[in-house]
Amino acid sequence: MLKPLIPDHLSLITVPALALILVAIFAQYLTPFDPYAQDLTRALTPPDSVNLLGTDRYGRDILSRVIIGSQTTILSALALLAVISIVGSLIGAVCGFKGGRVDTILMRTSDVFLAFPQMVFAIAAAGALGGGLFNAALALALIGWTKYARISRSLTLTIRKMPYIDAAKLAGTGSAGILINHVLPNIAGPILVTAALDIGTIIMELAGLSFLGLGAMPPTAEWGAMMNNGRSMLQTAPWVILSPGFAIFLTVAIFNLLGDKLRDVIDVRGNRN
Amino acid sequence: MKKFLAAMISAGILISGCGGGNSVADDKNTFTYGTVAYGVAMENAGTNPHESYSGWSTIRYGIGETLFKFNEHMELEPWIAESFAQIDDYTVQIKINDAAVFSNGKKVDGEAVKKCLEHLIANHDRAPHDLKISAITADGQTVTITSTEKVPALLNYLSDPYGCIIDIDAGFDDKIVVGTGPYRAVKVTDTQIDLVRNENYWGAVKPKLEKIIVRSITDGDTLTMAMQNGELDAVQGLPYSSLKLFDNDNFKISQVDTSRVYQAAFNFDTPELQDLNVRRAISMAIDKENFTKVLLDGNGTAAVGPFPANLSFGDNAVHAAAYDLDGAKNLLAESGWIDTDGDGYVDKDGKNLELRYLTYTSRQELPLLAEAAQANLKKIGVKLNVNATDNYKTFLRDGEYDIFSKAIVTAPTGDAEYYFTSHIVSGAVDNAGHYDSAEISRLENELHNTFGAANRSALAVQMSQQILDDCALFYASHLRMSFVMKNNVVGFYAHPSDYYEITAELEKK
Amino acid sequence: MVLEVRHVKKSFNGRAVLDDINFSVDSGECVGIVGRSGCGKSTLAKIIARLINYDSGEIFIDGELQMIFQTPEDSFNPRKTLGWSIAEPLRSVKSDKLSVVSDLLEKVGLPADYAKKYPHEVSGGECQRAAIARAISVNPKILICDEATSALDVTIQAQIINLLKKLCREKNIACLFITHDLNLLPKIADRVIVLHGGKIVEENSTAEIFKAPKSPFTQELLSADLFFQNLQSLPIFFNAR
Amino acid sequence: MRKYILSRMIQLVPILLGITFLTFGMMQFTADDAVDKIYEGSVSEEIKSAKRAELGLDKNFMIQYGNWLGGVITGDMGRSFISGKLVFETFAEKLPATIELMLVSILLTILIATPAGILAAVKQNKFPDYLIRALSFIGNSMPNFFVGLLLIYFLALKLNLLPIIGASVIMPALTLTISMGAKYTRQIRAVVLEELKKPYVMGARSRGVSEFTILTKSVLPSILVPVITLLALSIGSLLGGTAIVETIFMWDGVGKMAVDAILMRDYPLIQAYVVWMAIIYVVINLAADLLYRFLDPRIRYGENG
Amino acid sequence: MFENILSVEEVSVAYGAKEIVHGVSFNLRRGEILAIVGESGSGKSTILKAINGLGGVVTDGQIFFDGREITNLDDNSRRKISGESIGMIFQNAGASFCPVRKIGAQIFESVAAHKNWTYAEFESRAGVIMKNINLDAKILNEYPFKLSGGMAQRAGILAATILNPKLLLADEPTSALDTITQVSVVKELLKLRERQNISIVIVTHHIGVAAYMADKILVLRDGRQIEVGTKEQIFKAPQEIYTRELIKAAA
Repeated sequence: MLKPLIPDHLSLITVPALALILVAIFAQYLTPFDPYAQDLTRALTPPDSVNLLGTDRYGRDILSRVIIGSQTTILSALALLAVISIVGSLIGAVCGFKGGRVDTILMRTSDVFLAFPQMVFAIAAAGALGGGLFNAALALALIGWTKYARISRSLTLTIRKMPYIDAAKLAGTGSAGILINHVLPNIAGPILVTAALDIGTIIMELAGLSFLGLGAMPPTAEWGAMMNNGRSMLQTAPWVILSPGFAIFLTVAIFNLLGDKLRDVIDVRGNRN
Repeated sequence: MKKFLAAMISAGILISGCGGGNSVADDKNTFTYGTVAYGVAMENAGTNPHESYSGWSTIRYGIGETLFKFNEHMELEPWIAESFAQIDDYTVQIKINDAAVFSNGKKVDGEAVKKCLEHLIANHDRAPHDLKISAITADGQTVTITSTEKVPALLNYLSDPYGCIIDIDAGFDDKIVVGTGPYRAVKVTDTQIDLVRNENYWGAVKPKLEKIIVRSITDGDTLTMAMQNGELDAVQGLPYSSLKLFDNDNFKISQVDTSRVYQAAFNFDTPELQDLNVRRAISMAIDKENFTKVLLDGNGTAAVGPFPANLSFGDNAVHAAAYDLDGAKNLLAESGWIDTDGDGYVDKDGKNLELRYLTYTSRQELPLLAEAAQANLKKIGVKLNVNATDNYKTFLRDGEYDIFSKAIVTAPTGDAEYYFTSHIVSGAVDNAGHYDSAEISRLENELHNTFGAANRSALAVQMSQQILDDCALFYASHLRMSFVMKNNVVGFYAHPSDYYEITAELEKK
Repeated sequence: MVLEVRHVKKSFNGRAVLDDINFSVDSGECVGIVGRSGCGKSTLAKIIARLINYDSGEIFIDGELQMIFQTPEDSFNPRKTLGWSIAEPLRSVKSDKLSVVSDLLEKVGLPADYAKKYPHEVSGGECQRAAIARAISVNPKILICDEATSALDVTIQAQIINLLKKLCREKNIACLFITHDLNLLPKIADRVIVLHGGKIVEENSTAEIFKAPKSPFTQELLSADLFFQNLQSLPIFFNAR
Repeated sequence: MRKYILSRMIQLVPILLGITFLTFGMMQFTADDAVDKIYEGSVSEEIKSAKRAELGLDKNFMIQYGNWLGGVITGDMGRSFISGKLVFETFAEKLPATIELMLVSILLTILIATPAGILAAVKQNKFPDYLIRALSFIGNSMPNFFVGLLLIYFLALKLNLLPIIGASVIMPALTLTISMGAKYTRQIRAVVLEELKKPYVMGARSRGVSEFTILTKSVLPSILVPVITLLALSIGSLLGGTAIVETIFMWDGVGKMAVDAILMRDYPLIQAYVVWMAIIYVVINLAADLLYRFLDPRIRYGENG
Repeated sequence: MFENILSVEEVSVAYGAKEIVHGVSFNLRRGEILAIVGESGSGKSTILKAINGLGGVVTDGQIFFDGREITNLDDNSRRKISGESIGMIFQNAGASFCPVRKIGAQIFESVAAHKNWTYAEFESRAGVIMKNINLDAKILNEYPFKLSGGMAQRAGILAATILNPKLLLADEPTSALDTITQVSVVKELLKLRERQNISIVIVTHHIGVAAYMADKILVLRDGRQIEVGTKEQIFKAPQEIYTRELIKAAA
């Protein structure tokens, strides 16, 4: 199924994106130093040949922390996204396909969640649930799924009217078969694009919550939390804050590019007529 | 459409008109002061001294004054009071300065002081326990205070900010009280106090500034940059890492060692911590020197016990186990805590030594200590789970902690007893570790009945040493406090008591 | 008789779309249904195929029914190969679907390797051929063509109509050919039903309809057709044929 | 139209009920006991239960919710655990600052992003387009707290252009504008490009109408509806963004209030913040919906008859 | 007065790097109607748009209008003749008007680009034309979406002809209409030619429409000119197999 989705010219941007994900997965093998080992004698060392990105106030190697932070930030964003996009899309697809009371109840519920500004709700939910990366992600997920439910529902409603669905019914395919063979494969593309475009936003939101002290807790190396901890050193030791800042920027930029590209590719295919 | 465009353009002009440029008023008569120490989180938002810690704000910002004040050696001097006489162990007679007037022009007489102290005892949460007053009588400029038991440190307690003398009849509307200080509050919010000169000020030195704005800026970085930017005339509570930014001719820094200490109490309800070896091992694993030197940027001294060395009962008189990782490991091993599964943490009966470390963030040094302790203890195989939350009281109440770390001024009144009664003796309000030592109880009882500084000092040393021997708490550092100000500011000094900030001497040249 | 429609009624939001429709189709017969857009033609097709419900009346179908749709590309799942879609109705055929599919493709004049292609990789005409292959795979007794050629270019239209005609004749499939284009009917339909405002206004053999239209609507439809007016007046045109 | 407004208002009721229920439930599920908070431990259980009865905290969940909902409507949302002040009062006191910040940000965004987006679309694949796209891409990939810190560093510290604390709305507004404007520029560009492809543009060209006239008289009014929709939607992220930006710049609005309240577990304040932000968001979206119904004749006169 | 109002000589048109029309030539005299017929993708609309500078680049050949070369004209010069000397109508006339503005304002706007008429002057002149093409004067105050297909097409004719152009380009003007409305629009175009002696190039895939109204027919396939000639030539003696197929398939 992915084969027609990832043509050759997409690879230019998939390379850095995949590289980022690989770095995130194998982060613990890539760090030059233990990202949590303090060495107060080397605290706030500017970037040099030992600590390529310098050290923080505890003398921890920032490069190592940025690398291990990719794991925290990227993998949790991807995991969160995977959960909300799959759950949301399935709910939406079932709503769109079944209609009736199931649809009404689920969609009214999502209306309520949608009525909350995402970050506002996340801030409050993270507050209510207590800090921690998992709770921050959960807070974002509580609202996040609605978007995918909406998209997949409206896609399903469109697909439901397509002649090939009629053809499948005439071919004797049952509801489940139609959902699995015809509806889901066709909403997968747009959902994938939406999700890809969302990665950057989710990373920024998770980092934002951590920055506010509502996400990852110290000493966890998480980019937002690292920036928060480094704030007072913006002037005296800018590398402490700039390194995770640019890590976020770069990651978000790469995933945004990937999303844009993916959208172009899928749109071009979709708009062939 | 045209109208829409016109509206957009005019709005644009409006914005660019009101923005831009530096809106710093370099007015010699207005003083803008940024502080991290004011606000709801510090429980001092307001100026009513009879409410929680608000008295600190009344005193610090020059609104009110106490009967006596501390000099830079933490010795008592008269302030509103002119003199005092200890009638017996239970009675003290205080003579009020005849010149003293409230900012509303009303004279401060014995009756006003009596009314104020009675209101204090009736309303404040800590004062009655400290003062133990049974009766107050007033006669002209004289006030006589009788206590239910011996209170050797009574005058010290009366010099606590809660003892600020205010005009009770003037009320407490809008969090504003009428005191006797050089400045008068005109607007008090949770984040800002606006002050104007007290034209009726009774002191010898008259206040020089027309207007003072005290702004609560709880974010150290904002504070730093606002100061650098010239938006503030002086600041309190800069992050240590920022201090070096002000080490130049444009600024002045006033520094003083305080009795503020960063301590951590072991919870004796935690089974693992009932073992002295474990407590001692943890105390020995904390690298206080580097914490002070690196994380506090040298703005303090590594602590031994609760009191700084400049006090007679301070660190020079006590001793504690030195930083020694191997020694700490041996102690743990002695008690059976050994890393058998190779996960880097010591374990016993298949359980890792894992402790909950509770602290809060409104004192910026505490999370630093927490993270440093976490890394330090990892070296001896103890796992610390840090919970740094400003909601720490809930966790304290629910007992959800094994170590509680806080910052505290141990000798605010220049006397040691307050610290022991509030934090150390069994059942004390702030005895977070539920430390219960018979020896401490005995010594405290003795201290309570002992008059005379030298004797009291000797007892305080014994008690401090007892705490250290029991490893009931560990003490990381004593803080050096710094005020940073523009170089045209004079008469603004950091005081070891941490009480006095804005005074009549303050001016801008 | 393979199809009989009796007193079928359908309304949407209180508006009658189909009002008392009665007709029948004999085995192997091709019936054209013509009308302007919005006259209920497509609704009728979907009702007969049981893709939507109707309000009242009865429909009898003898044997399998299949359908060809207006937009060829949309009648195939874009994420599946043509081969997969053609094989979809063949759930009874357990083995060797591949050869069945290539046989079907051959019948509609497509190379066997088209089974591996995706709908967007082939032209509209080829897609419609594949749709026909899918429709005939289950040997239906009746085939409904709902505007099956209107999205195609004229030259392709002719090819598809010829293919349909040939296959229906070969396999004795009855055909319900629904269109708004009167011109197509002489080429394929034996009989024509004219639908207007949800009602059948005229029903007759194709030749009769074109020779002597009875209802005013049929007459208007015929007179409005510029082809007929003009091309027939050009004798040259018939020479060209 | 009036009928439509009325029906939208009615549709709003279940949503508002849902919002309040969810907020109340979320806080109820985790919150500390308000009575414990009030007395801080030193009081006997009898007094506490009396206080609970007084506050209605001994009632079942639905009754408590009902009481609380009544409070939300009448503006009586209890007192802050920390400051003891009336919650609604505190919220109302801080709201204007947030609204000011938001309005200035939106205005700046419109003023910067609209012309930029249109310019990029008109000059598609020429230098101005590439430049604007590159800038908006960068802006879009930077979290607003990073933008805020960089702004402080460069504008306030290095160039000494703008004040940092309270005094000026410019820096916090600029921070919000950069991320919002970046997104918005991209969207405007896409909308205008889409619009320029519409047949009416070719129609006007074929009639000899100048490009400028086409752009100002036809394209601009046509994109008004999608632009308003986008703006209304971005209010959501703006409301969240203010919390971060207010915290960085010490802007004394409800966002900072909420973050402080969370750090101190001051649940009544958090509750008020969430509920009112959601209500404001819903109302803004409704207003936007009604506005574009009014602006777009196709909807105003009912396209389908 | 030149003999040919429009001459297209060996014209090739490209969109981006792709050449769509290859070497097409034809002439049109005053009052003549030329139909360009072909199947979808044959490039018939492309050539029409290239004449009016609405897309694509003429890579080869020349286009003359009223004796003047208009190949790849710059925007300003193009604007002067567009609407005034060359009018154009589209397949979906309703969509050729901005959906959120009233028809009258939009037509007046294009008039104002060329003439200094007041709105009243415009209204009275438009009124005359509207009477001729059976269009209610009220539609000037309507939004495009309120018009039926036939009405919209007439409004399109009004907008295209109000300045009395010499040439009218019609891009599939009847394809979106049902057969009965088609007839009326075709008849309006023929009446227009009679009244104003206007030349028309009409692009259509509908052989019947071409046969009904054109004097000349150009057959296009894959961007190449298959055949061009008078209607009689094309229908009586089509030279090319494709032309024959096309006519046969249409019948």
